[in-house]
Amino acid sequence: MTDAPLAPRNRTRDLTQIAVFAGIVAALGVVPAITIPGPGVPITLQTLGVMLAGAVLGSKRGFSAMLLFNVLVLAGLPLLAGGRGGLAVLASPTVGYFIGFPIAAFAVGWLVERFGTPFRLLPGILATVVGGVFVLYVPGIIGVALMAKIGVGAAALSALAFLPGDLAKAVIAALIARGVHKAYPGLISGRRHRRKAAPSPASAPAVDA
Amino acid sequence: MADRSSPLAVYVPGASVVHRLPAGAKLLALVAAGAAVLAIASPLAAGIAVATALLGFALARLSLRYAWRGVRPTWIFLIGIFAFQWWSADLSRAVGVVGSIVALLLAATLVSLTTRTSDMIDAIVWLLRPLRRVGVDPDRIALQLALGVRAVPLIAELAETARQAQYARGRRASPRAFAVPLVVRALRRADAMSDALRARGLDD
Amino acid sequence: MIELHGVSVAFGDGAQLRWVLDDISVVLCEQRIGIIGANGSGKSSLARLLNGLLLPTSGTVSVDGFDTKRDGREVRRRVGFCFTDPDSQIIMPTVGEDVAFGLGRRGLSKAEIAARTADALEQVGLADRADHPAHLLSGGQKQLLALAAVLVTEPSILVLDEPTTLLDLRNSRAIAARIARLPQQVVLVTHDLDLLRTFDRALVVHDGRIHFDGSPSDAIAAYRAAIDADGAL
Amino acid sequence: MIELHGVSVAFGDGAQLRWVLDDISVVLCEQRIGIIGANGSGKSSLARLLNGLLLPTSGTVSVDGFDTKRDGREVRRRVGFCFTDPDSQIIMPTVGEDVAFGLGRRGLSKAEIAARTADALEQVGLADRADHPAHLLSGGQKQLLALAAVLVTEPSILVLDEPTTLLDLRNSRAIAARIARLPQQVVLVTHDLDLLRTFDRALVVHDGRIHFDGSPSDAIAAYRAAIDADGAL
Ligand SMILES: Nc1ncnc2c1ncn2[C@@H]1O[C@H](COP(=O)(O)OP(=O)(O)OP(=O)(O)O)[C@@H](O)[C@H]1O
Ligand SMILES: Nc1ncnc2c1ncn2[C@@H]1O[C@H](COP(=O)(O)OP(=O)(O)OP(=O)(O)O)[C@@H](O)[C@H]1O
Ligand SMILES: O=C(O)CCCC[C@@H]1SC[C@@H]2NC(=O)N[C@@H]21
Ligand SMILES: [Mg+2]
Ligand SMILES: [Mg+2]
Repeated sequence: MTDAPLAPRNRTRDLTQIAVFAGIVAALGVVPAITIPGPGVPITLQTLGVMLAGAVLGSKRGFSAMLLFNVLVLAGLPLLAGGRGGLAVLASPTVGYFIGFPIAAFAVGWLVERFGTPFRLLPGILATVVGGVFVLYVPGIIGVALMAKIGVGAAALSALAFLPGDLAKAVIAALIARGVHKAYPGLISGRRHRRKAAPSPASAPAVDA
Repeated sequence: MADRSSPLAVYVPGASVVHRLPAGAKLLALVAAGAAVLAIASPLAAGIAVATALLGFALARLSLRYAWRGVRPTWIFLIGIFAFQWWSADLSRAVGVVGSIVALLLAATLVSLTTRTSDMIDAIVWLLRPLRRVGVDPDRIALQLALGVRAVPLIAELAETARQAQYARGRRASPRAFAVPLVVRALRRADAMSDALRARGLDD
Repeated sequence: MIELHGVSVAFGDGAQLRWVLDDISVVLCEQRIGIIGANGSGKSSLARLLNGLLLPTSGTVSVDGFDTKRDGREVRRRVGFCFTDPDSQIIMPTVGEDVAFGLGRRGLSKAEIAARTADALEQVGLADRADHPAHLLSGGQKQLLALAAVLVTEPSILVLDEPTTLLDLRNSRAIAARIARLPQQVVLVTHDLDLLRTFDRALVVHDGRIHFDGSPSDAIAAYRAAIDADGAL
Repeated sequence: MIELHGVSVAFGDGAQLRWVLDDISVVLCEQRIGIIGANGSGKSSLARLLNGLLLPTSGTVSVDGFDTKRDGREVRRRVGFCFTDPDSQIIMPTVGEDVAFGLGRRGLSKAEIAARTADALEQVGLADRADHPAHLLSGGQKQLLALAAVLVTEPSILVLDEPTTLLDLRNSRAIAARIARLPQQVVLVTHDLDLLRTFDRALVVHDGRIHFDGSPSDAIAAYRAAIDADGAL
C-alpha cells in the first residue's frame, strides 16, 4: 500500500471508487452496441465494465458500483448502450441481464478475493468467465424467456450468440485488471498467497520495480 | 473533451407547474407509469399515454425538441422491438408496445428535465427512509448517488483526454496502453474526490 | 492555531519506504502564511497534514488543540481545504447545488442553506451562475466555485494548495484579492511568489524539511538562493 | 510551417451551438511563437487545431503542406503536443516505459529505444526515476515526464499547452531554458507572460479571435489593456 499514513479504512474513498466504476460502465455504453436479430438484446461492451468492477474493486464495491449504475439508469440517465435509460428498461427483454450486472460483478469479485493477492492472470480469467459470463447469463436468459414470451431453452440458445464475444471480454478484463492491480496495489483485501517461497516473480508485494 | 451537450446536462430551469411539483411525487408517478405501461398493448391506450406525456411537456413549457431528444437515442431499439413484435404477434401489438415504451421514455425525460438532481436525490433518500431501521444510511446513499451522477461526465472526459493523448503521441490504442492507465487514472480521480469530500467534512 | 510536533511522513513500505517529511516542528498562528518550495519537496504533503487528509507516520499535528489523528472530524470542521484541480472538487451538477452540498447534515433549514449559498456565490462573483452546470464553467470559474464551496462551511482556517495555477491574469488577481479580504487564517501553497507579497510569514520547504521560516521577502530570497546553490537542472 | 485559412470551430449543435474560434487566418513560421489570452478565450482550441487533435468546423489547417483533415498521420509525425494536465498523458506504469511508449512500432532496436529514452529523461532531469511508478510523481515531475515523452519522438514542431503551470521556479526555468535550446519550432500557450520574453512573436486570443499579433512585449501590453478594459470579474 502506498498510502500507509492515510486512515486504514477509508469509507469515503469506497464511495468515490464505486461512483467512478459506475462511470466507467456508463462510458462503455457510448461504444455503439450491435443488436443482433432475435429478441432485441444488444452485444455491448458494458459487460466488460461489469467484469472489471468485480475484478478491480472486489465483491462488495463491485456489486455496489453496478447497483449504483442500475439505479442511475432507472432514475432516467441514458447510460445503457444506445443511450437507453429510465424505468422502461424494466420492461425490455434485456432486464434479466440488467439485473444480473450487480450479481455478476459480485461473483467476479468474490472469486478474485478467494484467489488472493497479487492478482494472477489465469485465476483472474477463471473469475471473469465464471462470474461475468455464466453467472450473468442465468438471470439474463430467464429475463429473455419471460419478456419475449419464449421458452427457456430457446432463450438459452439466443444467448449462445454472445458467448464468443463475452469470453474475449473476460480475457481482456482480466488483462486490464492485472495491469491495474500492478499499478495501484492494495485494492483487493483478499489474503496474500501464503507460500512466501513462491517462485513467481510477481510475488513482490509492493509496486513493481 | 467530452461532448458537453450530452443529455446529462439534464435540468432545464423553469417555474412551471411541472417544475414545482415535489420530486417525490414525480418519481412515484413515474414508477406508476412504468407499471401501467407493462399492461398496455393496444395502440389506442399507447396513443393516449404518449399524448399525456406530451401534454406534460407543454405544461412544463418545454419544446418538442427536448421530447425528441429523449426518444432519439433509442430509435434503433424501438425499430428492433417493433419488427420483432410485428413478426411474433401482429402490427397492432407492435404499435401498442412501442408506443407505450415511447410514452414511458417521454415521461422519464420530462421528470429529468424538470427536476434538479439534488431534489431527485432528496426524494430517493426520503423514499428510502423506512430502510433506516435495517441499517441503511439514506444520507450516505444520497452522497453515493450524487457522486455517481458526477462520475459519468468525469470518466467520459478522462477517456477523451486519454484518447487525445495517445493520438498526440502518434499511437493507436491497445487495450494495455489505453484501458489500464484510464482505470488507474479513474482510481486516482476517486482518491482526489474522496480527499475533496473529506476536506468538505462529508465523511463519516 | 496549528501545531506540528516532530512530524514525519513516509510513503510506501519495505524497501520502497520513502520519507517525504522529516521531523517537522512548527506553530502556525499568523493570519497569512505562505508555503513555497521546489516540486516534490513536500508542500502538498505538509498542507494535507493540516486538516488530517494525511496522518503523520510519527509525531502529532493539532488544530486548536484537536489532534488530527484522534479528532479528525473536529479538525476538518475548522480547516477548509482547496485543491489545485477544481474538477475533482465539483460534486453536484449545478453551481448552486454544489455549494449547498457542503451544508447538508447540519440541520439547517432550506431557507438558511439557500441564503448561505447565495452569500458564498456572491463572495466569489458567481451569483448569477447558480443554475449553471458546474462542469461547463471555465477553469477559472471552477476554481472560484471550489473556493465558494469551502467558504460556505465557514471554516476558521483555510488551506489552499496552488489555487491559481490554471488561472489567467484577471482570474488570479480576482482570487488573490478575495484571499486578501478573507477574515480567516489562510495557509497558501503556491509557486506564484507574487501572491505572497502581503503575507505575514512564509515557509520554504526543501527536501522534506523546513529550510527557511520568516518574512515572505526573505523566504523568497532564501528559496532562490537554495535553487541557485543546487545548480541548474 | 503552419497555415490556417478561414478557420472556425464550433462545439455542440442546435440551440447549444457555440462558436469557439471565429474565422482565423494566420501563418506561423517563426521559431518561437507564444499564445496568450484569458481563460476560455480559445487558446487550447487553437493549439489543438495545429496537430489535428481538433478539426476545423470550417476552413483549413495545414502543416508543411499537409492538411490536418486529410493527412492526420503525417501531421502528427511532425507536430508533438504537450497538454496542461500531465496526468492525462501518462500512459505506461513506469516513467521509463512511458517515455519509451512513443517509440514503439518504429522498428527501432531495443537498445536504441533504451538509449533514446535515457537521453530524453536525462534532458528533463528525471534520469534517476526511470523505474518509478509514473502516477506517483509530484505534479511538477509529471510535467517534466510529459515533455520528455514528446521530445523522445523528435517532432519538428512542438505545441505546448501551458506546460509550466505546475512547476516550481527551478523547473519552469529549466523548461524555459530547455525550450530556448530546442532546435524545433515551438508554439507555446501560457499564462506565464515571463516565458515569452525571448520569443519571436506572440498572439493574443480574445473571444475566439486573434486580438493582437506582434512582438511579445506589445502583445503583453495589449492583453493587459484588454483585461483592464473588460473590468474586474
Ligand atoms: N501517495 C504517495 N505515494 C508515494 N509517494 C508519494 C505519494 N504522494 C506524494 N509522494 C511523493 O512525496 C514527495 C512529495 O510530494 P508532494 O506532493 O508533497 O510535493 P509538492 O511539494 O507538493 O510538489 P509539487 O510542487 O510538484 O506539487 C514527492 O516525491 C512525491 O513523489
Ligand atoms: N468539447 C467542448 N465542448 C463544448 N465547449 C467547449 C469544448 N472545449 C472547449 N469548449 C469551450 O470553448 C471555449 C474555449 O475553450 P479553450 O479550452 O480553448 O479556452 P482556453 O483559452 O484554453 O482557456 P484556459 O485559459 O482556461 O485554458 C470555452 O468557453 C470552453 O468552455
Ligand atoms: O443494455 C441493457 O439493457 C443490458 C444489455 C445486456 C446485454 C447482454 S449482457 C450479456 C450478453 N453479452 C452481451 O454482449 N450482451 C448480452
Ligand atoms: Mg503539490
Ligand atoms: Mg486552455
